[in-house]
Amino acid sequence: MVPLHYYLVVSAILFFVGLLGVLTRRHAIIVLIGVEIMLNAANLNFIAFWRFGPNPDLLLGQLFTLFSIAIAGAEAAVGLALVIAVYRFYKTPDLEKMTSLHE
Amino acid sequence: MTPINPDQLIVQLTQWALSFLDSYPLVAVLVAILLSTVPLIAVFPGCFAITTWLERKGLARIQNRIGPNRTGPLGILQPAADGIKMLLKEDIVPKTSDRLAHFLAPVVLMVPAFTILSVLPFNRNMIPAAVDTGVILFFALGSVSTLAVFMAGWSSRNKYSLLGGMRAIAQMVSYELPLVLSGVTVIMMTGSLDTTKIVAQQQLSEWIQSSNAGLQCLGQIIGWNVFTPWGFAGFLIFFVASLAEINRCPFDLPEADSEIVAGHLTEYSGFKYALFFMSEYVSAFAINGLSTTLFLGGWSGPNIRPPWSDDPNALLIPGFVWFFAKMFALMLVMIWIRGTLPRLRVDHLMGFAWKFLLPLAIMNIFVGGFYYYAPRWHGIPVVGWPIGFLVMYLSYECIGRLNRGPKTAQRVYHYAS
Amino acid sequence: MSTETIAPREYQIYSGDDLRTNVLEISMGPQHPSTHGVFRMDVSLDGETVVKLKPVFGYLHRNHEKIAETTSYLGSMPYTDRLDYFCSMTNNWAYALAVEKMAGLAVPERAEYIRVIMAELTRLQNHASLVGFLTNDLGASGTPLLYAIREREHILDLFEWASGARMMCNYMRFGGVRNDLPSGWLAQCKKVVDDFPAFMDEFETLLTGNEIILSRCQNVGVLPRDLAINASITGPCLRASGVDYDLRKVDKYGIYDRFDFKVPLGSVGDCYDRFMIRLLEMRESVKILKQALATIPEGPVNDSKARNFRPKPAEAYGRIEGPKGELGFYLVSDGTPKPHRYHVRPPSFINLTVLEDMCLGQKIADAVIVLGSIDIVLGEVDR
Amino acid sequence: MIITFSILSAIAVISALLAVRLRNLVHATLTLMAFFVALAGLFILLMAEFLAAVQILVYVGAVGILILFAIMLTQQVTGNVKEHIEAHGALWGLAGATAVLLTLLLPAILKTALPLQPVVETIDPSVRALGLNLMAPYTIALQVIALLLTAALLGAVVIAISPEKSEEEKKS
Amino acid sequence: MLGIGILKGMVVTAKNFFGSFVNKRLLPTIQYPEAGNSVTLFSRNIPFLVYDNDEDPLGTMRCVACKICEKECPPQCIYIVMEKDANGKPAKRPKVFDIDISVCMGCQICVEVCPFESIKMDSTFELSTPDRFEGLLLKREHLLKSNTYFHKIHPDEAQEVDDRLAAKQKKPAPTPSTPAA
Repeated sequence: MVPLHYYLVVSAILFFVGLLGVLTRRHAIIVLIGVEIMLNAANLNFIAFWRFGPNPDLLLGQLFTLFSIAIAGAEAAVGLALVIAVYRFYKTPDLEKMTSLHE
Repeated sequence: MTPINPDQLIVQLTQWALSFLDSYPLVAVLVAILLSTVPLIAVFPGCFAITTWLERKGLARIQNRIGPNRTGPLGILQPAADGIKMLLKEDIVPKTSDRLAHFLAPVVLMVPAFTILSVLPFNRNMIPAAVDTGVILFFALGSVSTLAVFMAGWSSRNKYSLLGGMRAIAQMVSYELPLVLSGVTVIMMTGSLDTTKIVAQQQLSEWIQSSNAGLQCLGQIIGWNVFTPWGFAGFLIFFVASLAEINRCPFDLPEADSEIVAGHLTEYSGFKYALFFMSEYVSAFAINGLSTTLFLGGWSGPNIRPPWSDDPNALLIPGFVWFFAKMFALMLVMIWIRGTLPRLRVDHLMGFAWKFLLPLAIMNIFVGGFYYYAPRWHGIPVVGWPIGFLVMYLSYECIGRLNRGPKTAQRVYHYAS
Repeated sequence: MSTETIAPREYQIYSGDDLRTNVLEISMGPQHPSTHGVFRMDVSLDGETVVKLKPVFGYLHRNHEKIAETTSYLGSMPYTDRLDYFCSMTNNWAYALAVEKMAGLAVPERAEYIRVIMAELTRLQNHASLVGFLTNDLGASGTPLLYAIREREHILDLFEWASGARMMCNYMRFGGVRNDLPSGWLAQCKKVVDDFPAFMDEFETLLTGNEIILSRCQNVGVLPRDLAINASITGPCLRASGVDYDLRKVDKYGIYDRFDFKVPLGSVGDCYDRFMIRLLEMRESVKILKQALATIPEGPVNDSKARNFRPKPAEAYGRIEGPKGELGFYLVSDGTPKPHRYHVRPPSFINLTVLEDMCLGQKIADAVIVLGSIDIVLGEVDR
Repeated sequence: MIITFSILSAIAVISALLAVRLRNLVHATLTLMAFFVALAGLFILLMAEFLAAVQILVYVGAVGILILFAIMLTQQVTGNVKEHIEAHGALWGLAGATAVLLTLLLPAILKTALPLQPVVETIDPSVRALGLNLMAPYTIALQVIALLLTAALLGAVVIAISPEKSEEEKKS
Repeated sequence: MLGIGILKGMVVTAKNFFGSFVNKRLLPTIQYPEAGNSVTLFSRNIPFLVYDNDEDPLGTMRCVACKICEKECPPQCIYIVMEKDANGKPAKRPKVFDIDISVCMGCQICVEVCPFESIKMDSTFELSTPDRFEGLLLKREHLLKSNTYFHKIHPDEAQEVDDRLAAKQKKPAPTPSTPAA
């Protein structure tokens, strides 16, 4: 059986990649993709701990991941709607140029 | 040697074959996997070939012509001829197309088309992947094909295929909801996502155990979900929504040849087109398989116990015969629909899904719930059955009337004086 | 979004700070499965709705009118078959009518009856195959079309029996028809006409009640009454918009005044009306055929002065109610055996001018059906 | 077991990296989908079948297509981004991310004593238990999630719809 | 009921599906090469020249090379050269009589205008030849076919023509030598 460390290392690397995407890229949608990757890395952690945890029949890890997937779906929908609305105003998806807060 | 029971012949053969490999477990696992997947890969393309022939002959006969009869007797070798033609055709890839996505699209469409077959129960214990969450896995992998259609449409970089791709996504996404919801009623009533349990629930076991043959036959059939109100309505919604999922006749917007040439398939030729063509038919079979499992009692059909065996569950005619018969019957109905109905326009298509099928499917869930708790007169749903049908018919009528609007009235034509 | 909000010529393209979707230019080109023959539509789409539509044709122009000026009057009769290759009999009749009007020839009684029978048979097979093509554009994979073609075969066999050719009949002559009907032809024609209503009932149950056709054809490509009159639309498209104008009743050419038949009129003028008007006109044609077949007299059929036909200098415009509309021939003769000026008034060419006005604001799928419902044949449009 | 694990995690990491680094947006989304499928594979390895199915259904079926639609609506269709893709402080970002990885995450994992073998060897991955749990102790959570999803649905539509179009629809 | 129209349409197609096995009228396809062809006794495709008795086709050819059909043919696809006998006097025989059947549209005007009933319409339609130019230019020899052949393909029309010729034979034209204009 694969020890727990391996799963945690993999999800850490995935989290790092997601963070990388968020911090280094300037395109709005890529930032959203980065956030999605980070969320999934967290899910992987939950499931890994649930599987190796003391009483898996309580299914806590699975429930938590289920809720987190639902929230991630909702977040993606609203995030993309925001991106489209902002793009319509600024004409470019480039986050660097979105500096002015007022209308 | 236990008595040869025709129903389980193949299962006993595989177990016998596997018994030789007990000494090296790894190879045994590999062989077990192969023994369950290779028949799928062999049988379903065969069904695809038969269906292309059936479709061309059936459509021809509907249109008062003969259909292919030059290749082999009655045109039986027509699928082989098509296959060879597809293989020999030059595979043209447009220069400006996105090479990688253009190449991957048929592959991404093939993968879900075949993997969803593994969830269908072909016989009593002949299910390629006995997964506990069978139905959800089916719907999940089914939704991956939407992505493949987009990739095909987007990557060939031509106006028609882009329009086709966009239409396909909008259609498949909006028809997934009625599909899943009508499946949900069945899951709710059987209480489990596992396809084998769903089929088992549709068989009245005490009748099958009984001695007289008539009861055994009836036992297999009476229990089907399609005879209950929520089952019948669910089956119709499921069938119509599955027509849209695989882009078949009244909903074949994406490859609407009269408007946007061949939709997302315009830039494909040769073997890639054959792959698209095959995966469309294989996913048609898969969705028909699921609708038989959910509503038409999977592999149970009029069947009696073989006289020489005492095992109560043994059956004379193997289960998968009935399973494939029902799948082909549904396929024939699809061909029949393709011969008759014209195509829907995009906004009607959307309106039909969101404003008609979805409310009907939700209504179906309520009717299912009511049916479950309706009082039964020692076992027979005397109250639930008629009221269920009445409620479903009323909701069908009023949702239909709500959507129709004033315009599609029958018109009366007067003549000049 | 009904068509009134978009004025025919002016169309907005979403611009300004709104979500600027670039307008998609599509040319549904000469090789397109749904344009009837070589005909191109330059459609600019905003999403799915048609914003601009420019019909482009002329791919099948064969210089018919100039050639007619260098061939004898009889010589251009076979060329009229190639105008609207679906209804060669009515084309011949229109040309013969114009020449007779110009030269003042009399037509024997039996020839008049034969002309009416042939014209009504052509109308039957033209309307049947048009409705078939329309459902083909709707996507019904050809089933109604093949039922229509199965019936059309019976009528084409009758044409072949009488004139020698199925589609290129070249059967009418100035002052009558080329040869009399062979024996047994009238009996077979009676049988075909008697079988036709059975086919029409089958056709109508298959199509008119169908909810999908109702929802796709109704209120699509609406042709308002006054626009139809101003754009001189003729034929079933005009009557579908509710204008009572049928040359068989207006001109009373040939012997149409002897038969009683009614002219169906539409109310809204959309695709569904044009589609239904043709089905009802088929029923009227069957009525005319029954009466004509019952009362056809015996007698001579033509006075063959066809060969060196030298009419006096005159000009004439003869027109008939073809299946597609008013088909007219304008002839100017200068005493020589060749016409000085020969012009054809093609109904489908003129009906095509309103295609853009009907398609603005509709979806791309509707533009195809509106084109199908106008019933154009490119041989006649390009001449 | 170890082989499948290493293959799946390799695919996951590579496709995540590609999803973030690729210039062409549509390619980025497609690799993102590959990442989601690889993750679903990992879930199956951890005996969480229902989660794997839900992951594919939600992410590959819906969120992926949503991102593709967003790309289609925000810029020209081919999807490749012309202007410079790196943000200004890209290097600082990289340094920050690696700092987080090396100082916080990895030492935390390697130092703490974690069980090498799962406590309970075999689990029967039945969905029934999950359903009962959702209904019994977590019913309120379920209702809240349902409410949240509908709110998100409506919110997304309201934000995304273009102001002109809504007036124009009211007018005609 | 909402779906009734669609169901009725389905019933019609079902009737046609099963009808095509039973009712001949619902399966009109003629398997062309095996089950003969659908040429009726009245179809006309390309012209041919008629001669009376078989021994001497060139001698008893009805055509006198008066070139009326060459003038009247709308697409001008007939080419005739009058035969000159020994001392230069025009013999009433066409030395060259070509019809370019790739141009001919089978309109039967030449048959109408021919005063000598010498050119009639044939109903063969298997005319394809390997070579597009010479192959489709039928010379006089290819065009000549006997009257008996004419009787075989168009019996009643051939009978009419023979009656007319016989009538003309009985009352010889006032100037027997010059052919009727």
